Amino acid sequence: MIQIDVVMSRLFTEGASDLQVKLELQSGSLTALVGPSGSGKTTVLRLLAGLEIPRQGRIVVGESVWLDTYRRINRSPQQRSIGYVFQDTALFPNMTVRENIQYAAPKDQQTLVDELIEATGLESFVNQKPIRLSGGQRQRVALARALVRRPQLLLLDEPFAALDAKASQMLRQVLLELHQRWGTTTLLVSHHEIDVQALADRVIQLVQGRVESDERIGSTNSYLTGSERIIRIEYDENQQHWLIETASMKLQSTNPDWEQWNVGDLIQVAPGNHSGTAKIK
Amino acid sequence: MIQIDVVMSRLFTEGASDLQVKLELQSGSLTALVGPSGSGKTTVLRLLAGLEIPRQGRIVVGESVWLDTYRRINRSPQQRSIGYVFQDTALFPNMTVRENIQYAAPKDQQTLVDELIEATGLESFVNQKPIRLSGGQRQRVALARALVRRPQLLLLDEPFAALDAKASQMLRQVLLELHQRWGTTTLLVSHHEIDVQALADRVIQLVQGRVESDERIGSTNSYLTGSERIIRIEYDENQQHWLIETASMKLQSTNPDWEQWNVGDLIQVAPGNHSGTAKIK
Amino acid sequence: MPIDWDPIWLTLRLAGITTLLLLLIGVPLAGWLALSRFRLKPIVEAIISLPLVLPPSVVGFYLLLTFSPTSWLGAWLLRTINLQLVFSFEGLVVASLIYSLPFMVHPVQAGVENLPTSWREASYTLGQSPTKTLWRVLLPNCKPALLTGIVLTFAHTIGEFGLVLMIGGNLPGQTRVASIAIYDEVELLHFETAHAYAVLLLGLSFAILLLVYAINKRVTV
Amino acid sequence: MPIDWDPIWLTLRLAGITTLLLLLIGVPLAGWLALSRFRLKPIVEAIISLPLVLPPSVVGFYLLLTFSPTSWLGAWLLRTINLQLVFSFEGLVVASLIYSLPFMVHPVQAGVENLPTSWREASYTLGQSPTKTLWRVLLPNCKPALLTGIVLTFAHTIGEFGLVLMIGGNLPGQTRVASIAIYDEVELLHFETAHAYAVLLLGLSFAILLLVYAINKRVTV
Amino acid sequence: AVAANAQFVMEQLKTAFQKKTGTTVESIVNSSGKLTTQIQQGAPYDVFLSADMEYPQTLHKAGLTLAAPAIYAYGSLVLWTAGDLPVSADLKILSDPAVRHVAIANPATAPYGEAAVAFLKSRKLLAQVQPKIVYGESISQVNQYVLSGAAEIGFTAKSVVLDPSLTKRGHWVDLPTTGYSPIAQGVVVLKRTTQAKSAQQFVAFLRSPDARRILQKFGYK
Ligand SMILES: Nc1ncnc2c1ncn2[C@@H]1O[C@H](COP(=O)(O)OP(=O)(O)OP(=O)(O)O)[C@@H](O)[C@H]1O
Ligand SMILES: Nc1ncnc2c1ncn2[C@@H]1O[C@H](COP(=O)(O)OP(=O)(O)OP(=O)(O)O)[C@@H](O)[C@H]1O
Ligand SMILES: [Mg+2]
Ligand SMILES: [Mg+2]
Repeated sequence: MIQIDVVMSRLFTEGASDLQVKLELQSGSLTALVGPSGSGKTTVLRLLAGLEIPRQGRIVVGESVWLDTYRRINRSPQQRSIGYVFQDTALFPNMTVRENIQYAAPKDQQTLVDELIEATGLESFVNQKPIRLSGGQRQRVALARALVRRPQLLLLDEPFAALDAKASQMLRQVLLELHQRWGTTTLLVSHHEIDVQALADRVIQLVQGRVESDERIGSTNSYLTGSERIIRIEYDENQQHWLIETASMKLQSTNPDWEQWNVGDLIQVAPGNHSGTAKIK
Repeated sequence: MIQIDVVMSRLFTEGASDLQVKLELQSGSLTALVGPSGSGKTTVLRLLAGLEIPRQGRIVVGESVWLDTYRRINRSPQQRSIGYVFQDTALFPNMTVRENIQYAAPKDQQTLVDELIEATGLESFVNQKPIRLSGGQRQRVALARALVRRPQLLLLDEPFAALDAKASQMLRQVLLELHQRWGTTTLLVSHHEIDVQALADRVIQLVQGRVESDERIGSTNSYLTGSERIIRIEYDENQQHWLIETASMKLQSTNPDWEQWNVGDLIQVAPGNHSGTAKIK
Repeated sequence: MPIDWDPIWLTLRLAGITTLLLLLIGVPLAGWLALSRFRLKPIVEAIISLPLVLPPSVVGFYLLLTFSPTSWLGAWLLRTINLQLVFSFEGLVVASLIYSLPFMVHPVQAGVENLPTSWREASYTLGQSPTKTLWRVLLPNCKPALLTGIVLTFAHTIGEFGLVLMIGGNLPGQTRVASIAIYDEVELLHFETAHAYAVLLLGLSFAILLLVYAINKRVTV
Repeated sequence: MPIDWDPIWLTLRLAGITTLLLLLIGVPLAGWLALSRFRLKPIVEAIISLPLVLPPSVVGFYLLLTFSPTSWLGAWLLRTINLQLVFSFEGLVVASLIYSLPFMVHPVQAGVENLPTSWREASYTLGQSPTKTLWRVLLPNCKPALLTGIVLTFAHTIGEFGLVLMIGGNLPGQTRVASIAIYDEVELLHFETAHAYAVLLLGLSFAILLLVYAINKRVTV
Repeated sequence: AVAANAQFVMEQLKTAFQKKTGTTVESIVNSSGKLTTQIQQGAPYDVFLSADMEYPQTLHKAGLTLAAPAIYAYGSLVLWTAGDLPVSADLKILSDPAVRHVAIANPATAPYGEAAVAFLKSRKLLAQVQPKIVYGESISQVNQYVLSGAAEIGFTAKSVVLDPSLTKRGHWVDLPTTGYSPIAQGVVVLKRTTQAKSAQQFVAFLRSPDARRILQKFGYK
């Protein structure tokens, strides 16, 4: 569980006032942070990363206190287990794509590096410097770099902004998979409905530095009803069947209707309505 | 009319090959350039701006030749009348928002500067340096800055990527208005369907540096049928009526059905089907 | 022995004028070097550093030969604009300019070269000339480099001495700058006076440098 | 008079060693100054530039006082590690280090300060220490500034002379560097030999600087 | 213009001359070699007091003087230490291991250095002392070496140790003039002088009883 309660002055469209955010994030949850331009989304991520220090506030992650202005505790960014995808990518110009990703990788994680390079579709560019990449390619490198340390808290600032529909669909899948596999808590800033719908189990709307709305979508329900979000769906040509993966299930079926499902859809295995043959592995 | 025919080597996802683009853009048209990440969209804009020099090629804008590798003509970026919104905004850090916009403004265009600041909703931030702006605010400054010289050719690289739905809707409206008012030829790179649909009269799809498809939507039709795209729609509380603006028309109506129209929709004033009372001003 | 303040003022004047002139000459030169894609650029860059590798008094010797009224250049200057560059304050300024040039040019050039190219490109696409781009966009964004140029030039001109002694001839009130005065006192084994001068010069320079750094900090934060 | 090559080699060795050591000492110092938010930073910055404002021979005299075997520091060094810093090559190196320090520190510090903060922040959020960030991310991205530091240090050490003459004692093969040799020849009015030395030194330095600049161009383009 | 080693006595000569004639004298101190070069290039000096005869001869040959150089004094050599080493004319002390460095002015450029080497040679000590010798640029650098303790012992001009401000610093011993020829010091009036009369007057004054007394007080003959 991550508890955040911070106050900080900022200039907003309506004039200078306080950014004042109080939140609790469930461990392992994926929360979307939305809101108009300049509403303070990036600022919240930076506060969590330790790149801004609030006038007053407290950030507690699980057992450990990352920040407490009263008790004068303030962990440096290095001491917080985070992965941060910056809005402007902030890749290191002197390093190639591989070196950028490898920079923070633990010694024994070479396979993860390779996996991430493949998952983000950067194989052809591993030896290029960032200056020779397109905007979308840069964003993919930034995502891979942020993931390579398996952070406890993942902060994503518009990670798909420069990506076309197909590429971002692919990356959403990668992200969801890793998120589930590692149980990372993720906070995602995005302007795009589709990201939010496909990924998040909670949507927090910021306006002028305040939380305007906070909805749990799917997830809470899914937790109660046993519904889960699809994180992978593919048709296996050899075995001639569909394959769906969620956090805790793997489902196979030869039912052609399964074609209708997409990544991010909520599904549940409900009793008695004979809609298909699902076998739980 | 703008004629482009360029060849240049580039490394693409499938390996190194040539970016080879041959296009003709109608003067005053608004063309969207779409395609997967790394397909060469930014490169095409940079070639037009004179920031990259192709291995061989020709760029002719109206009467004047901007580039001809055979005749060794190559106008510098300064000699091409362009406005360019960079994917990474490229704002000048030492200048405030107003100074950034004013930097290239002709002396007698103060009202235009103020108009653009207002249109992009930056009034509160005119005296801030870019480092203190949010991602979306920066993109709006970049847009205003590119427009202030009333360029002949407007090159927009994902100008709305960091903007939420409402803000980008607003800017699309501004853009469309200025585009029509000045008769600028515009080339827009965007990943988002909605931008493309609301703005473009032609969509060119690039894949691996080649034109994969080239569709004219709406505009050509609209030109033939007298249809026009809505650039502004609002409900006037005082007068209790709807107001729609297109390039050449202003329409008012008390018909509540008008609520259904959105910016970007094509409308025409067709005779005889009695769908509402539209009076042409 | 009482401290003679003349050399101190003379030194500060020399260092101030040299720094100012080098801002006017060296900064555009540095900008040009940073922006141009001229093929012989490394040669120009190397030439600018060359005066540094010779001992100052030897550079002074060559300048003396070049500017003395018996040389054609010296004679011409004297004849046409009545300017004598040896044994005069003007001569010290010219010599210091040549000798301190790399301290201004190199840091500023490095500063401009290290800026992201997209700023330059943005300014060009806005129809602005390289010159305007340099002054309005690039130089204001490399203040630390400019500061380095100013500090190194200023400090180095204050301490320069072999060159100044050679070309200036140690004339009181005209070319006897503080560094020479200290040198003289040390030569005379008047250590007390030398210490006093040194402390004074150090104190003044320290104050000036501190001011520059503090202002810089205020401006950038 | 035939050219004696000893002073030339000695000079190049001194300049090379000084530059190398300053890379090791000055660059981390510059990085620390650029990154730290230490309040007394302007004072440290000003102090680093101070040796510059005194004439080299006067700095040399003070170093002589500090390092002579009758001073406690000199005596202690001699006693414990049998290191004598006056009239020895090691002494020249130490003196050159002190005197050339600002030429390395200031440009590099300016270079690091001018980099976008987001790279530093990105590295920190990736859990990497400021030291690793400095060496792996920041310094490799300010090559022009490093180059400036190297060139200025190298060239200045070659030309330095007042200091070297003072602390070195002009011992052939040990502390008689090229600048002193030229100086002596000029002093003797042996202009021919002085010219020959000067041309040789200029030629060599020019070749080295050109090489440095050309390599740099190759690397960055 | 005054050669470095004559500067001590010059202070008093100046005052005496001023008292007698009412003409103020401005002395410009530098090494004989540099002064000669400067005079060749038109330095605005009136009278040149050299440390030897060679430099004035050179100027005379070049036709830059009004008359042939006149000898105004003979300097003599002393062995000097700032510590409490027992110095004696037999130079035994030079072989003492406590003496690590012997300071001598550069024999190539400074007449006192030449004399010191000649003296050592005549005593057949040169080969033995050679490894300990350090060279000063001029006699005044030798003085600084000795005073700072960097060199335990040094050969200097008698005029130095007789200077009132230095009489209490260490001790010295006269060296017999059998091993070297006393250093003849020449004076010339320069052709380009604007005050030929006063200049001649000053040269004449140098031979007057008043001046001789002062010169003798400083150990000149
Ligand atoms: N470094 C800063 N110093 C002061 N004010 C800042 C700074 N950065 C941002 N601001 C201001 O704080 C407000 C919130 O900025 P923030 O970057 O958090 O917005 P955002 O929600 O991320 O917007 P966007 O979607 O446009 O990126 C903005 O109005 C902005 O002008
Ligand atoms: N400066 C450069 N030098 C060499 N290759 C480059 C350079 N810039 C981009 N490329 C390569 O050229 C291809 C096209 O890049 P471009 O930036 O035009 O793509 P894009 O269509 O704008 O993509 P995105 O939507 O991700 O911004 C990419 O594969 C990229 O790696
Ligand atoms: Mg943001
Ligand atoms: Mg792009």
